[in-house]
Amino acid sequence: MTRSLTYVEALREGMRQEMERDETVFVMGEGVGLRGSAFKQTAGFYDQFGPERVRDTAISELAIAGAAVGAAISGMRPIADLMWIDFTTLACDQICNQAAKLHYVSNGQIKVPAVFRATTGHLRGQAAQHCGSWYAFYCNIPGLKVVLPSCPSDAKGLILSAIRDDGPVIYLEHKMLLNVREEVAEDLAPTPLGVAAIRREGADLTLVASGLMVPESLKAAREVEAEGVSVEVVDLRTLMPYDSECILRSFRKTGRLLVVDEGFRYCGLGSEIISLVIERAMDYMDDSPRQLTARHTTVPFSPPLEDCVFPNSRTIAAEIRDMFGLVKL
Amino acid sequence: MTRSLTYVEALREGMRQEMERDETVFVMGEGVGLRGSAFKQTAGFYDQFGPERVRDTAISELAIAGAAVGAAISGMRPIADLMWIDFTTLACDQICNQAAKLHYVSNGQIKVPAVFRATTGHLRGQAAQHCGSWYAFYCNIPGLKVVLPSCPSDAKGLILSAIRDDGPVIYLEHKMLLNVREEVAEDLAPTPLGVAAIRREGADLTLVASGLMVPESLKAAREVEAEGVSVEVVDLRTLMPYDSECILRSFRKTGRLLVVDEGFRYCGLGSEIISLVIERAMDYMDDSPRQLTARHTTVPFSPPLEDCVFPNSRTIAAEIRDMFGLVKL
Amino acid sequence: MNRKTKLALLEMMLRIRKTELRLAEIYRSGDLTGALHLYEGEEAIAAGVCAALNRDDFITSTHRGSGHCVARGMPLRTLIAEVYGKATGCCGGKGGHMHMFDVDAGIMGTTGIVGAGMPLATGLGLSIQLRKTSQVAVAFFSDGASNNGAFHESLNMAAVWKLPVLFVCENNGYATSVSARRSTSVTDIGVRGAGYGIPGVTVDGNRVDRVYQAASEAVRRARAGEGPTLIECQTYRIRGHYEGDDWWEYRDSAEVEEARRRDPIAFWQAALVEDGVLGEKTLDEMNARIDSDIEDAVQFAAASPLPEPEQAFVPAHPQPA
Amino acid sequence: MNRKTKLALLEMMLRIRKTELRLAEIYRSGDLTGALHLYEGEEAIAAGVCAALNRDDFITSTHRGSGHCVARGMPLRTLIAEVYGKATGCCGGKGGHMHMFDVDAGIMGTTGIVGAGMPLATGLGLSIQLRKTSQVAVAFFSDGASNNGAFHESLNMAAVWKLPVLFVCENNGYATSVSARRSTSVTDIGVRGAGYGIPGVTVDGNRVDRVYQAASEAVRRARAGEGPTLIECQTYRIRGHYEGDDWWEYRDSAEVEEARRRDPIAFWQAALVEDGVLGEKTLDEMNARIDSDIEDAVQFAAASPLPEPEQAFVPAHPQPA
Ligand SMILES: Cc1ncc(C[n+]2csc(CCOP(=O)(O)OP(=O)(O)O)c2C)c(N)n1
Ligand SMILES: Cc1ncc(C[n+]2csc(CCOP(=O)(O)OP(=O)(O)O)c2C)c(N)n1
Ligand SMILES: [Mg+2]
Ligand SMILES: [Mg+2]
Repeated sequence: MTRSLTYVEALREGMRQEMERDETVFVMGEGVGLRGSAFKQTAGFYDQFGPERVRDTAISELAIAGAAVGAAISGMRPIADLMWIDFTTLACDQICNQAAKLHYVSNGQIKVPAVFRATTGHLRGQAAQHCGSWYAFYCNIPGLKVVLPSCPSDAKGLILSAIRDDGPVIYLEHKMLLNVREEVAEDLAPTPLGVAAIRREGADLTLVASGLMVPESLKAAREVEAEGVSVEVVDLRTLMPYDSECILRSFRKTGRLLVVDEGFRYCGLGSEIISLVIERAMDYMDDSPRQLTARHTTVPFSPPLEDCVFPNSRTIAAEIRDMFGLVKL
Repeated sequence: MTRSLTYVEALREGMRQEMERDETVFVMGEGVGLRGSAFKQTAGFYDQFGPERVRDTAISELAIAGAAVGAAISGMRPIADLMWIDFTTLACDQICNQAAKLHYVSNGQIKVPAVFRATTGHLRGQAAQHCGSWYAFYCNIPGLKVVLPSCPSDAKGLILSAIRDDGPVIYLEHKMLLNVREEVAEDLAPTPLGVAAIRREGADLTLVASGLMVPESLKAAREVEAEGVSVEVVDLRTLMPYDSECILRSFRKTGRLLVVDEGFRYCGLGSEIISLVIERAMDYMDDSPRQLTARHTTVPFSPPLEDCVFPNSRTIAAEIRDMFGLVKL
Repeated sequence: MNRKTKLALLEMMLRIRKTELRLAEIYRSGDLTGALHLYEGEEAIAAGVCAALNRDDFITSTHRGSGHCVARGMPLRTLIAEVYGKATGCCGGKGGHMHMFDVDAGIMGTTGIVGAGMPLATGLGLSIQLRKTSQVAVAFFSDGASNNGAFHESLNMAAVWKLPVLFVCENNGYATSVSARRSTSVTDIGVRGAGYGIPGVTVDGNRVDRVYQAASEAVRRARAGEGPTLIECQTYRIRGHYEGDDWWEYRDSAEVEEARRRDPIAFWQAALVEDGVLGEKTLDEMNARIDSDIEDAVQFAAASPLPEPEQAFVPAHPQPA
Repeated sequence: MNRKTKLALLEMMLRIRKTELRLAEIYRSGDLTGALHLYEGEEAIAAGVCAALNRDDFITSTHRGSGHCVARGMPLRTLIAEVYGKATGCCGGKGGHMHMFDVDAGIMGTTGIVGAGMPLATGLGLSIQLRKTSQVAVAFFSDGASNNGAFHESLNMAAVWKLPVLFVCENNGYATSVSARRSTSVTDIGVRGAGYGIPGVTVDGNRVDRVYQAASEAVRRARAGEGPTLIECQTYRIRGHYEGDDWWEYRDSAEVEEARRRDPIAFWQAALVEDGVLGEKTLDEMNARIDSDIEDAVQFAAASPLPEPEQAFVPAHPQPA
């Protein structure tokens, strides 16, 4: 059965189903309990599962992450809500130095099936410390997986996989997508980790994106189609380990690459994907790969300033036109 | 006057000269005082400058970094020693969310002339939590500069610049270079930030490296020279903002690129430099750019395992031979 | 406390309250963007503490910071313009309500990272000690922040070095929806001072006289080189966590009503009337002054231009050519 | 305490001491790589605390962790082989001295990040509470770690949820070269318990009986659902921070000599002799048993193969194809 669900409802349903199915799954974080989280991600959980498995915490990011790791290595499957990826800076020691490493360094004695959730991306007026898309750091650290759904089905499908995975997974939720709606199956199969989705087939350009940049890119792709450019849109879904095969397959077909990323440029995901195709499929290249990322600045508050920072369908379309020497009609 | 100094002596001399010249400069960190730091970086400072300006701290990375920021925004020039880059995970909220942003978000009212020092790179047997080269994260964050000297002169020249700079600078010290010696001028001019150095001229390949990877690459370059490959070695010195002009100039000449990086691959510096040349100088490309980085694993303790993880002159030479279709003699 | 101070405290509380309520009104009208965390009901703390400071002292503040900014004398025009995201705001519209700076007023920033102001204030205190001035630094924070590692590390560092810092905990009972009861292991956060060998005092944060007194003593200690003080001011967050947060399963409205009855301004006003310090005329003049300042500031802010787009990249962050 | 326990405590302390000294000797011979932080002089803490635990309880440890591992019964063979980086080590040579795990012995890791074991132990306690077993979790850490945010956040969380956790602070007076006096704002770290509304006890960490007693009471509380306890055990770090750290401007050798006179093993041995519990024969047997175990382990470790290079990538970390 499918129903129309929003992204946040789909995420919530995924978590709920896993909590019903597996009693080792529990949720902890600032406000996940009585209030059901900052964006209602866990609305209703407190009543359904009780205070033991739906734990409001203090503002103690390091202990939240560390306690999740401690619980994970002893038989539980914690979901730790760190609220905004911007605040994971306070938790990242436990994520990067413990969660990521314990399985390896213990020579496989220990597993760390923990999910670290956080919202990511910009939202009007959230300004300097609430618009981070700092996943590049986590993608760099061996031992971590990072996912970012772009639609309700994946919001659900990826949380199912993240919870069931035996290693630590950083699950990111895009703040601008929370209320996007789509038909979602009640018995949806988990979205496999490490597998991208072609959201739109095309012949001329491989456009790689994730999160909010996927719908923005699709909009841009529809726009330029009328101008004769056929864009294939690859939704990464898993940022690490990303689906190199899917990207390369598409690139071998189109010979052109544009990575659209809401994160920053330097040592970011855009540079990473470009270097992938260059190192592995240069012979197929018809044109310089490009990236369109957030501009290299702290995120300003005022709307006209904020509007200059992040890619959107308009700037994406403009970039595509520029690649193909088109003039906007 | 020049004298033979080790890397750590040169760094120390740079800090000492700045502390003598400018009384707003001071040092804080775990063990910087009586003991003169883990690797004697501040040996003698406690006696010379006294406990006010040479401050032993508790193991409070977040407060060390935050107090450095607080001091920096009110007229001081702190040098905060965070010991190992691996521990900066505990301090990075203050580095990334405060130090990096305050100048911008205050609309220029505030300056943050703070230096965050940490050792980086591997050293025999330091294992999972003491071999980090996690600078890619800091390179990603707008507002930060990151430097990593490869030789004693730059150890001194870059610390002079880092201290005098009006923004936050992350100054990294490579543990394997600390005892490397070279002639260093007593009145050395600061090494400008953002300017790379050509350590060896060559016609066939642009090899970009930093820190320990520079001497390792030079060794490899000498080796393959006998086999007919002329390698130009670019020492980044500043990882952010890196010297794109120097890299591009060299690449336009050689048409080939190999980035050798001790950090991890994904969203790392290697991918970044590759994407730079691809986006900006593809017409000059004669061959697929490549990167040789640390392998994607937690760093193991045992020597034969550790030996598999990081690039060294042998693996660099092998990579170059592979690029040029050479067989090792 | 002399008459002038008494009246000044009242006027400052009123000024904060009216500014907050005016911002709430503007917010409801849809003219503002972003999250707005208001300070209604906690005015006695900002007013009481800041009255004990000098012009050149420093403060660091929180996401709920406009009250502190008003108390430190940030011009209402630049404050309100910043909330509007205007070019004339204290940060040219770059910061917004959660990131307000005014170096002239010693406001070293409101911040969006809970707890982050404490290490900064510690560093300001360190800088004061090193520069050998007689300034003090104040970190405002709330109960939620007192459970963060930043609190512990800052208090320990400030205590060891005897830094001139006031750690002012505005215990308003909640951190978003999480009551202090459910997240904070002690009832009186002041007791945590003992863990650092420093005075930890707990005062009624709705009594501006007591706050002022505690802050004055802490300032004296700080300036005398005796080190930091932890001052817990117990109060209550009357409004939602942010404007538009009307989703209140997590608390009883009875609790809020009860707290409203302990209004700090009503209390102080009554006390001053009783004292014979405050007459109707004085109060009317006070209100008129404040209302006109706020109106002026709102007009100014509303009429001010938005920043030009290219300002997004000024100041520029260092990046490769 | 019965005779058996008394002797077991002595034997365990001796076992730890002799293992540590043997490691020091091997280190000096140049056969080991990496940093080796030894535990000499602090044996009463690991022995006393672990004697109060059951086999299925958990511990997290520090960079100075081999003593805890011995006390928890990690086989000496796999322990010493790990320090040698051998394939037969408890982590196949991947971890080394600073990263030792033995899930069967409830050793959830020594760690190279100071303070990091406390959040982990809190999570182990949480898992115990959720799984409704009667286990407890112990976090060992030292004075230096008690100034880290991890301490504060962990104790607060454990206190609020009444988790079955023992926070055992081995106050050995130093964090590398930095004396507790110069970095820690209180003399008795036990007082910090009050900041979390939990018992904070300070005991002589060189008195194994007192440590055992304090730990037993804390374990009882934990198993009874009464929550965590902070136990400060005051001791002294006799050796350098790590082996080869002979660079001692930061302390007086007189201080070290004085501490050596308060040796926990000599004290307990004398007490047992006085008690009539320990005779020469028993002691000789004990020593012989330990010596032979250690010799066996060292032989085993030395003779074991190094791991094969391809083991560097096992277990594999997820990465793009
Ligand atoms: C480090 C961090 N964690 C979480 C948040 C999200 N958040 C914003 S305000 C808030 C509650 C703060 O509570 P408290 O410190 O008591 O301040 P109050 O809102 O009561 O003034 C939270 C959890 C944040 N901004 N920063
Ligand atoms: C987070 C972190 N900061 C700094 C270090 C470097 N370091 C290793 S051990 C140590 C001192 C630890 O002191 P303490 O906690 O008292 O333990 P002890 O050595 O006395 O057992 C330091 C600073 C580290 N490993 N981790
Ligand atoms: Mg609060
Ligand atoms: Mg210690």
